[in-house]
Amino acid sequence: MIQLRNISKKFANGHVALNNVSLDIENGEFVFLVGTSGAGKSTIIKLMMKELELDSGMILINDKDVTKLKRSQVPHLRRSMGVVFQDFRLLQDKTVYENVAFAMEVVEASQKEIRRQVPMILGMVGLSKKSKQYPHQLSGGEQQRVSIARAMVNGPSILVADEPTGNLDPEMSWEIMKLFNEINQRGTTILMATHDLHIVDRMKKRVVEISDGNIIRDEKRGGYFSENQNR
Amino acid sequence: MIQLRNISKKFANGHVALNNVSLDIENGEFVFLVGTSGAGKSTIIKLMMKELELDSGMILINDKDVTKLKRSQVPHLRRSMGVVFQDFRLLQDKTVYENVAFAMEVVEASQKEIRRQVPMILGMVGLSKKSKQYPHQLSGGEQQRVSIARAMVNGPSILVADEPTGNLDPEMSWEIMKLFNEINQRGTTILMATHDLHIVDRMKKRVVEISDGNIIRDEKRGGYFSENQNR
Amino acid sequence: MKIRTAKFFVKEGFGSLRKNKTMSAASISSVIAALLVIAIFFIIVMNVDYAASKLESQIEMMVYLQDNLSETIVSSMSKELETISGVKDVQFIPKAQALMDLNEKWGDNAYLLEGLEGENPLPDSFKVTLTDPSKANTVALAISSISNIERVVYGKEELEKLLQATYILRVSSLVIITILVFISVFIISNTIKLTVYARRKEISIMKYVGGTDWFVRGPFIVEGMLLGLFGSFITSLAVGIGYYYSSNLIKNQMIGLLSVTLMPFGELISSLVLLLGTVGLLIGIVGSFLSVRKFMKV
Amino acid sequence: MKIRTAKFFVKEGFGSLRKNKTMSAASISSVIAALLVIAIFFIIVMNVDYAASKLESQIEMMVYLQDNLSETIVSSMSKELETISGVKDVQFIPKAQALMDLNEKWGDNAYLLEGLEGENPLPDSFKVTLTDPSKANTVALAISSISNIERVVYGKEELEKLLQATYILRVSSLVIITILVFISVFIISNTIKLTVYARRKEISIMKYVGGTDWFVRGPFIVEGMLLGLFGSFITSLAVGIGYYYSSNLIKNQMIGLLSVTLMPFGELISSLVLLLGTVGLLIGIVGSFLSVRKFMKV
Ligand SMILES: Nc1ncnc2c1ncn2[C@@H]1O[C@H](COP(=O)(O)OP(=O)(O)OP(=O)(O)O)[C@@H](O)[C@H]1O
Ligand SMILES: Nc1ncnc2c1ncn2[C@@H]1O[C@H](COP(=O)(O)OP(=O)(O)OP(=O)(O)O)[C@@H](O)[C@H]1O
Ligand SMILES: [Mg+2]
Ligand SMILES: [Mg+2]
Repeated sequence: MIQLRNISKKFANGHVALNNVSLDIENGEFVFLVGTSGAGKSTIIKLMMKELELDSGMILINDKDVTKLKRSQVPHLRRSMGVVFQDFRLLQDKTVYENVAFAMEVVEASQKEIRRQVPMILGMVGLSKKSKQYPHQLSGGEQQRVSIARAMVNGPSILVADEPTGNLDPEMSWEIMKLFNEINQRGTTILMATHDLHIVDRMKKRVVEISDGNIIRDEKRGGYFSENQNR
Repeated sequence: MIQLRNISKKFANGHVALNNVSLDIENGEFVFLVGTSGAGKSTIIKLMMKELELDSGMILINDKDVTKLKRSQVPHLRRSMGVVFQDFRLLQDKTVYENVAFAMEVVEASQKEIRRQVPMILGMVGLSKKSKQYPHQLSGGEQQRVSIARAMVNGPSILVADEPTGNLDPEMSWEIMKLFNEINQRGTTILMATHDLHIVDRMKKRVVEISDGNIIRDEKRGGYFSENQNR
Repeated sequence: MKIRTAKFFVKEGFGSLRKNKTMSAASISSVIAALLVIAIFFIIVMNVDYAASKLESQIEMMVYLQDNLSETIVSSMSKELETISGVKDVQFIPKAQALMDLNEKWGDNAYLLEGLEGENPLPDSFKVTLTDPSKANTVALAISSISNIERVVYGKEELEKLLQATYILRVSSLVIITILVFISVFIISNTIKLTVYARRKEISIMKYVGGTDWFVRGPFIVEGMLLGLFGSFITSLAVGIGYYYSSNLIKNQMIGLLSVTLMPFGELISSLVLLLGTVGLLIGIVGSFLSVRKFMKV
Repeated sequence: MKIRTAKFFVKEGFGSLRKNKTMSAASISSVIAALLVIAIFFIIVMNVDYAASKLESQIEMMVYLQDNLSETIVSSMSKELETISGVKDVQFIPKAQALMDLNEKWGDNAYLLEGLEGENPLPDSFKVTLTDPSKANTVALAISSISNIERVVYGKEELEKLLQATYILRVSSLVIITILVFISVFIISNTIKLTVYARRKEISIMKYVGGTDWFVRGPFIVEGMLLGLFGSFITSLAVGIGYYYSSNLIKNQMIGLLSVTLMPFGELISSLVLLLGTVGLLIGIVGSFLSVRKFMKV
């Protein structure tokens, strides 16, 4: 369960990225976060994983107050969520396999589990053949899928994906969405920031729209554009 | 004018990214390059700007054989094309303004020109307010627009854009496409690799589809998917 | 920490050295260079100390005896002298021998002694060498209290000068080596800082995917350890071999002409290896630890 | 190259030092540390040389005269001696003075001279000091050829020992300072390599947007230059001040006890600054040039 309670974030340069935002996401929900470029989507995600510090308000994840976490507890918070980063954040001196395996090493999974789990998840994102390549040897979309694989490999209870299909072709994007849908059906809460109107319109999930740091729409089974919007 | 004549590229690890590809783009054309993730789109672009070396075949840009260029002539080739990189490639220790200005410093433009041109182009991509920010202070889409601004600032005769709207919302994407259309109308040749089926379908330009290193479609006023494709 | 995590650290530490070849080469060679500075100066200091000790050990004390003592008395005096603490060696010099020595020593001016040949005015004496020249005073006092002794003579002023000179040498070389060790430590830790800096992004990524501080730090510490170990190993080897050959060379070349000898290889090498190893390993570990910390606050 | 491009290089060079604070601090302080090693050793070498020269200049030659020469002859001989090349100073010592000196010198053993007091067996003499002790032989020969001279005496063996000792000192300190300069050069260029390495991605981006090799290299070279200049300036300042005070301190403390004096500040500082400046600047520029080249082949 994710609860944002009146959160605000002003950056050091004075820019107000989030302005008193509140949002509740139940366990097992699938939520799209949409909004123009620079609206504040990534900022919400970064606040949730404590990459950024909140100015005011409260974030509860699985009923734990994120702002009150001690430094030593932050890793546990991050392990409880799988995050697909907008900028991928792959380790450049590790292969595809090692990058995904790293997320399992972090939780001190056994070698056996790693050897079983990693190839399976790489297969799911269509990268079986690329497992020995380094990130710089991959296409943009392939790198993005490594990031997706890494976020899912530990079977987190919350999956947060920031623009996970921006470098994928429509068919591959749809494959990934089917994957997300599947793990969502098995109970994973999903929050996905996206610009892909096709996907949003087709999935018919809850849509939260943010604009200039404010939530301006929250629809149960919404599309990318609000219904009363004129295009 | 861009001419690819039977070009092939096999990477050091044995992967064949391009297989005997030929493509002619006239001056002033607007061409979309589409294809699944890993098809070879970025590889074509990297070969054109000599980031990668060709295995066989020939690339002529404005009737100059790219493969025969001496090391000292490569910068001139690169200056004749503006490139929007899929991974942005912004200088992290320069501000937005400085990043765009850098492309003009490189051609030893005068301070006066730089001071006139850079703010104008930043305005065109909607980043006037961000000119003093560093890349790490920008959202994903904002970074992408800096890369677009930098590619356009010198008014190159060829604009090559690799997935330039992957991190932009549909409206912003459309703004950018209008910009591209405008400079195309003023004579700039444009080659754009993209996954955005909306844009491709709406623009009705020439579409070249590549699959597994082979050109499988080349339509004058095509859509993202070929007409005989079943979806 | 599970054993397999420790294994992971070691694997990663080695892997990172292997994968970032340019950087590893640059940093290891900087570590070697810095340790080399320590090693060179350490060798100088040890040899200065060695030479000073050798000089000091040449200090001798002349004990002049009263005239006409019987052999038994002389030999019992000799034994008595040897029991005095601080005395290393006692050698009896009969007056005839003393005159001959003087003759030889004065060389060109020896003709001054010609008139003396009939009646030797020199007394019998003991030549006493000392274990610790700085205690010459006490030893001289103790010797004076023995009966049948005319006078105890030693170059008090010269000894003091020598002791002061060796003291200054020792202190200043110690000061300089301390400074140089600090400088080297500084260079090595800066080198490590730069290699870590070049990978600050990787560190933050590891934290972002849920690595604890210790988990992220582990491989870097192993890497720092390896850097220090390799560095001190190679430096020790190079300096050891160099010293071994040059000390042999100098021993063979100079013999007879001037008594320049370097400190024996065996006496020096173990402390050198210990010094380099400790410095290398310690800074490797501590340096990595501190440098990584800076980039982990994400 | 347009002037404004040169300006751009300078602006960028400064900017990059300012923007990458962690890295600049680490690399400048490494440069300082490495230069400090050179400086310390340079000071030691200069002082060893200074002390050796001082020792050598104390070498003197005794010229013993035949008996009963008139004052005019003696003074004309003195003039003649002074014309010989290699002679620095000539001092006449009458026989009476010579005996007094001997008396004083022998100290405890002076009683041996007691019998001689009536008839002084010592000759008149000149004490000759030399400009270059290594030419003692030639000077001695030249002096011998002057009439009315009995003998020319100098500690030939001692002189040779001394010359050899100072020679060995000089050569070995030169060898060591050469090694240390190399080591420092190596450390500094490695440091620069690491800072460039940390920005290899930026370098490639500059090339990808159309920068020529020289355009990309310019700011780095300026930066390397600044690094070298800052480093050698700070090192010179620190060492200069340190040396100034410690040489004063040592001069005041030790006077009378032992003649330990450091080389005067003024004689040393200019060559030190020159050395550090050259090393710092040169490696800064060349090091940047070479390090950047590696990442420009894109
Ligand atoms: N470190 C920072 N310092 C200052 N401003 C920042 C910083 N990070 C982000 N911002 C600003 O905050 C705003 C929101 O950024 P955010 O990354 O959340 O946008 P977004 O909704 O993810 O956009 P996009 O779709 O382009 O990724 C942007 O205008 C951005 O410029
Ligand atoms: N340096 C490399 N070494 C080995 N293989 C590479 C290298 N660079 C790219 N490849 C492979 O070549 C293929 C084509 O890559 P390219 O980047 O051209 O794809 P793309 O069409 O741009 O894909 P995307 O839409 O995902 O960006 C991919 O399968 C990729 O893994
Ligand atoms: Mg974002
Ligand atoms: Mg691509």
